[in-house]
Amino acid sequence: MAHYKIFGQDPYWMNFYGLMILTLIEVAAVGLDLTEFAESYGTTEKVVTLWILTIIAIPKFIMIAAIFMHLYGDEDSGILTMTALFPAFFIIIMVLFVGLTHPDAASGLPDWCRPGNYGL
Amino acid sequence: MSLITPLYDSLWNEYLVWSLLVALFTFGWLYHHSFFYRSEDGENPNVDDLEVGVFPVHYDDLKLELAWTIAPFMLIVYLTYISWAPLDNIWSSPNGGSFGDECDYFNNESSDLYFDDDDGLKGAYKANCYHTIEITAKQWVWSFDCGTLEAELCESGFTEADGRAVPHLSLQAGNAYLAYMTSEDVTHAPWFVSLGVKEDVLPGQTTTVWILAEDVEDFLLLCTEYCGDDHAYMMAGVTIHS
Amino acid sequence: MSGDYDHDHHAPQPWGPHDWGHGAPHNSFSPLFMSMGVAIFLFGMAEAWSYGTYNPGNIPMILVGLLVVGLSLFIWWRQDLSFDGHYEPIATGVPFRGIQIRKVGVWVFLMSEMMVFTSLFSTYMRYRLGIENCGTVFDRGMFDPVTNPTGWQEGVTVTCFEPASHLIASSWWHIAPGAINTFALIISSFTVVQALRYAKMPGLDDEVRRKKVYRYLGTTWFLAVLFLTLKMVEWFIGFYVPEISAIGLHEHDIISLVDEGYTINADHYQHHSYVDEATGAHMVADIQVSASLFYVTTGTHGAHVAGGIIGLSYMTYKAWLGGYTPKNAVSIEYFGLYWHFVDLIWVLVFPFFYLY
Amino acid sequence: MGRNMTISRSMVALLLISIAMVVSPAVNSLPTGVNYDQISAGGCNCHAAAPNAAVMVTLDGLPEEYNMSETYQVTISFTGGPSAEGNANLGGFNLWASGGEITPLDATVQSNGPSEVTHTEAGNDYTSWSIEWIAPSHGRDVDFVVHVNSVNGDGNAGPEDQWNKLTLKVAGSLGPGLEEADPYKVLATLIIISGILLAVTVLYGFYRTNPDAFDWEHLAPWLTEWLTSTDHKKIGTLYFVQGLFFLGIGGILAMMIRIQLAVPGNDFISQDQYNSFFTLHGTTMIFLAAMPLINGFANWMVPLQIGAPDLAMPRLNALSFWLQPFAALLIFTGVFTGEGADTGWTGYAPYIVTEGAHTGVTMWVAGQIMLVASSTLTGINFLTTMAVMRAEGMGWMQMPLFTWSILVANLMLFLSIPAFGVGLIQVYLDRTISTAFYDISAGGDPLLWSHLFWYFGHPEVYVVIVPAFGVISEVLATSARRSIFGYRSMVYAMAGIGVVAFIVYGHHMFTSGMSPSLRFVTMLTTMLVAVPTGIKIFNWLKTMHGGSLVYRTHTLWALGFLVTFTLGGISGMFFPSIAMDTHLHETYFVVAHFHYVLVGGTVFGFFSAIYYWYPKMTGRMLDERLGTLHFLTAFVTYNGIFWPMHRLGVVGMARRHHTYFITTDDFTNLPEWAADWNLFISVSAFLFFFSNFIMVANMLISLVRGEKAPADPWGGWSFEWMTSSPPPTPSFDWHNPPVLKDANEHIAHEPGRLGQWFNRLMVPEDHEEVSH
Repeated sequence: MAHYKIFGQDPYWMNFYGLMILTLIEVAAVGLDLTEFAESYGTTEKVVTLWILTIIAIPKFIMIAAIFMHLYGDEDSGILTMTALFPAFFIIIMVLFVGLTHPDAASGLPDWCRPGNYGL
Repeated sequence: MSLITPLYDSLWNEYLVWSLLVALFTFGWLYHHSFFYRSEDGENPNVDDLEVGVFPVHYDDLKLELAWTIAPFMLIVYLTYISWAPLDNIWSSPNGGSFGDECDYFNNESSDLYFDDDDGLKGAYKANCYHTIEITAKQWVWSFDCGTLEAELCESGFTEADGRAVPHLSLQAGNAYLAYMTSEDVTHAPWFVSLGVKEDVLPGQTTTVWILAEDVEDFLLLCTEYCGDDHAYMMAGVTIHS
Repeated sequence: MSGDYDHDHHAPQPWGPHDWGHGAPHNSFSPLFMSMGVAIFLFGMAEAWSYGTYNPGNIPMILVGLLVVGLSLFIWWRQDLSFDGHYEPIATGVPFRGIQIRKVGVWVFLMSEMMVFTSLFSTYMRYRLGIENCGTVFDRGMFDPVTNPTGWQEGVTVTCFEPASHLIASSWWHIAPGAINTFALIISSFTVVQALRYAKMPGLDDEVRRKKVYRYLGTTWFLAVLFLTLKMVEWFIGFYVPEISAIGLHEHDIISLVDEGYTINADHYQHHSYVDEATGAHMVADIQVSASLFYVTTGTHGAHVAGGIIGLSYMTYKAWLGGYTPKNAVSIEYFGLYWHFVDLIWVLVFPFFYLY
Repeated sequence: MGRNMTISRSMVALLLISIAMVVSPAVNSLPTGVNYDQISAGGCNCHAAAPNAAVMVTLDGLPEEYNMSETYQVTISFTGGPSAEGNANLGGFNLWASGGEITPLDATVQSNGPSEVTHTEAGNDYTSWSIEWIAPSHGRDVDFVVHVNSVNGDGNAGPEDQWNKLTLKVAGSLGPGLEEADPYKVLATLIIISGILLAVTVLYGFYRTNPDAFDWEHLAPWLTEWLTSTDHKKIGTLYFVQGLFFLGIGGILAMMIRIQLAVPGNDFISQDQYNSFFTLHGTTMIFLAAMPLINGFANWMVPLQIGAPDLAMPRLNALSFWLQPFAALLIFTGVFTGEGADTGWTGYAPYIVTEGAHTGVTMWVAGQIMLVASSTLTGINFLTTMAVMRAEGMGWMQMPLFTWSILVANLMLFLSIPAFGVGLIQVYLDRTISTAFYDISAGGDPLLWSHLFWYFGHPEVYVVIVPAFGVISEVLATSARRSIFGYRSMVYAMAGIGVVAFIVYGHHMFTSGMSPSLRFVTMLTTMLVAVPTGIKIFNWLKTMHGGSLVYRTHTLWALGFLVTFTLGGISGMFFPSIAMDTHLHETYFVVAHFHYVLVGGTVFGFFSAIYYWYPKMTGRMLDERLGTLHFLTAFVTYNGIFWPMHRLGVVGMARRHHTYFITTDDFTNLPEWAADWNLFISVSAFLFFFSNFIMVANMLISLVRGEKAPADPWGGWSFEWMTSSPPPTPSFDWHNPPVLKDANEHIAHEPGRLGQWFNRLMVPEDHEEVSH
């Protein structure tokens, strides 16, 4: 249980308000027409929306994990955070190897893999 | 006499030598210790004073442990080094790789494939240019398409092997071929047994394999990616003529 | 390390005072029945559908499977109902010493759940990046007097990736169920924490605690059910928008995703925005892979919510009986960890499947 | 006809077939003429796919009922089809009889062995051929099968040609003979027999517990106790029995495969049966035999070794177990309907989702989904147990190595298996409600399955080998009466193997068309695997140094493990080299390699574990003489099976083929000696299979007559030797839990920098009332 306060208030309520506000921004970012704003930065609305969504998703993620799931402020928070972060390496490997590789002819081998590049 | 191809054989022999050395070392050690340190009848000294409920005294030697971390590591670095070299051959780029560009059909350019023993670490295949053919697989038949190549260079048809009619591919020795392959149904893989190459044939995608026809020989081509009932019968005859 | 369990919370006694002469603690038919039920269920599912062909004669088998699983859950919970937390097992091994064992267990379970959703997201990335987007394909094939004088012709089918968000983000009304669901899940995360807080709060009157806890858990249950209902509305049912001229609303129906033709069998999918103005022809697309991804990924998340509902139903009942006290309130915490995790996954699923 | 009759007849038939297989010579293809072995499965499918009624086949000269040993002149002729006067050739035939002897009469016909004739090159120009048949002397009914093709004479076999088939029965005076056994029935019969044997054994086990109370009133609660138990020792025993049972089933499947491969061109089982047998052999051995055996020992020993009274979540443990037998039922469902899964244990897409694959695949997938659930629950339970329930004084670095190996294995399994589970669910949905994950025409990617599968599959093979490392570490150290050499480097090596497992899986896909950069990266990482494995082997060898090696059966198995596992490790070094892998991939070299590490590694390791821990588990000592006999026979025959396979693979024998081709005049494939070696392998396989029954017999006999075991028969140090044999329930007294002492107490016990940092994360010891 939380033994701390956020801005002198109850942490769960504060966290709840924060999450609601962030989600409202998310929905608004999708609903509002950001074309002009995007064009002023030389990009498309889709890209701007995606950036906003990604940037907001991170604090939401942390807020839920840290406060609601008690990964902050409890005696056992440290070791449980380590437990929760343990799969990070394996997640990265799966995303890299499974999600982001693409089949190609063997000739698609980049030069840095080629022995000729190293004088072999 | 080469077992598969010179490229494969030189690696194979080198690996075999190292395997033998490692095996001799390990088994010699094992043999010696298992007899030299066997306890005699009735004698059963508790060497390290093992006792129930007590984590035994550490028995280690950092130098030794490091030695057999580093020595195998060096060995595998060397083995990686020698196995890296043939990559340029088996995964050559279609244009401008080890085998040059595609042969100019109208000028009767010749491929002139040969094995250069002195090139690189373990030797390498060299060619002037290469020919392209197409291989299409479906359950459980191969089909070869020679495109515009002359019959002398490439010819496809049917022949009989093991009492069944099977597709047949006839190639000319001394030529490098690049096969573009695709499948109509499930995954297959042609294995050019005597050339030691194989690559999966995927539906909806095109993969490539280099066929380096150096010597005159004939052999069966087998399917080596499981593809259903008649997987074993999905074969073809390959003739490399002079 | 000896002593009465009631006075020494550090004593490593995961199962409390137990008469070991009569077997291990918690002997139960539940595992046997649950495995049997799962097997019957999977068998029935495989018999009832074959490559999309539906054989209704096998539905009873699925129901029997679910019934057996339900029976085993009943056995399991009947044994748990009297659990009053007097001997919540505490870890003895470093570095977890002093933490409740089951809490560590839940976190380990969440590790595997992370890998499940990573696999689903990896599949999504592979297909999203590997198959060309329908919008790009359409733009490229559109009529242009110089570069593409033929334009789109009726009857040509292309394979491409059509993200569900193309449909969903096209209208405020389509996005409404998903958006409400986002709020529902966040609120329900909050209510679970509140339930835990009141269950744990020392010095609270029993009756006050009972009311607080079961009301908060009940709210969570209600929000979870709302989530799944809205999902059904969004997928299969659609809804009716009345005429409210004051805010400029016109009477119309919001069509569900399935009725829009966005289904796992959509090999001739058409969308009103994919019409070549010059030739008047539709782009006909095979979007089965993208639809499969959408329904299976959001469906897996939905299945987690459904599992949560089943658990919550029991917990709300136990709370209504006044079963939660500061000593066993940790059960709510364990459920809460799972529930927050489901919420976290939604934080990722929502932008990637509904908005982007 | 009673079941006993069927069983005995099937067994006799199986025996006869095996003998026939051994004595009959290898059938080679002939330059012309057709071979019955091949056309019996698919007909003359090189001449059009299906038989054509336009071709009328007649067989003249055969009697209604033959006289024994009499000679008959028979004429085979046909009319119809594209065959016509003036064609270059007219047609051909193959005649096969189940009995008697057929001899050609002229040059148009040639013999294909005593019971089969076919046309010659000259015979191609006829539509009718004559032969002589000498009736058999046994007097049983004889079947004749004649295949005839009618060709258009263009010299090529093709769909324009037509063929047909005629079967005929000639009665003998003694009526029908023994029917040939259907392999499916044989398999089912053997499984049922094994099930009955298991039931009898269970009943006998019950009888032995209390011979005076052998009645239903006592049996019912006894059975209930086993069905509902959450005791880690009881569940461990259940796992163990399940593992041994399926080891037998998997062995039977392997024997069927070996009969088929004993001679080239064999037709003991048809190709689709062969395909489902090797699929089920792989699935059974990995998921239903090896992993339950490991889990059996893990259940038994981990809580005992860490000084815990039970696992952290005992009821979840029971659920993990009970999911397994029901999963096994689903996996084998296909076999009993004749459509067993035939995808290989890897189940590559898109074949696994095509309708061409057997219908049993869906159930096989469903069963494996349940196994995934089971493994996940096991992982949660064991990881939690080992993390939180270690006894006082047992830090991470004081855990026995077997416990460490189970920790590493479960961590790997548990983090990798969700990928497999998700892949299986995708396939299950593709095959049922028709989603399109692997539908190629809709843009599905066949490699996605390979990635998801091998992301799990490679850690999985380490999951089954790493626990064997643990066993060997315990056994060798105890037998040599020494501490294990380099305890810490052993732990780091195991952890290293665990991490590396996740980044090397691409080496299964070197020829798969996968992203080439990834192939290259996995070539480098795969080479790395040799380092931690090498450390372990050298540490084991060094452990013996200066020791006093006591030769027991488990010691023999441990030394045998060192030999076979080292050989398997060395052959494994050939695969990361891509140039060699393009030749060796999917050959018998691979088969030899992984059987050397999985049988020579895992199974030998766990045989060692059986001899080592059996006294602890049952309170009875095993017979050492039978044990030594088991080791000698099994070790020799085992090497006889798998050592020749290396050579066969290199010269061109592909795996997952139901037959193989000896070089003929036409094309080079396997040399002549390959057939001899295959026969040798098959004989060795049978000997190996039966030699393991020595162990089963030893276990059963010792259970009854074995001498009573003391608490610590071998002189080990870990906690399991502290309790009595068999241990009580709970395994350790709550009020008096064990405390581990450390013989290294004199070494300064300050935690290192990592330890200090770790300590800061921990809940402070003196903190009362941790979370309220």
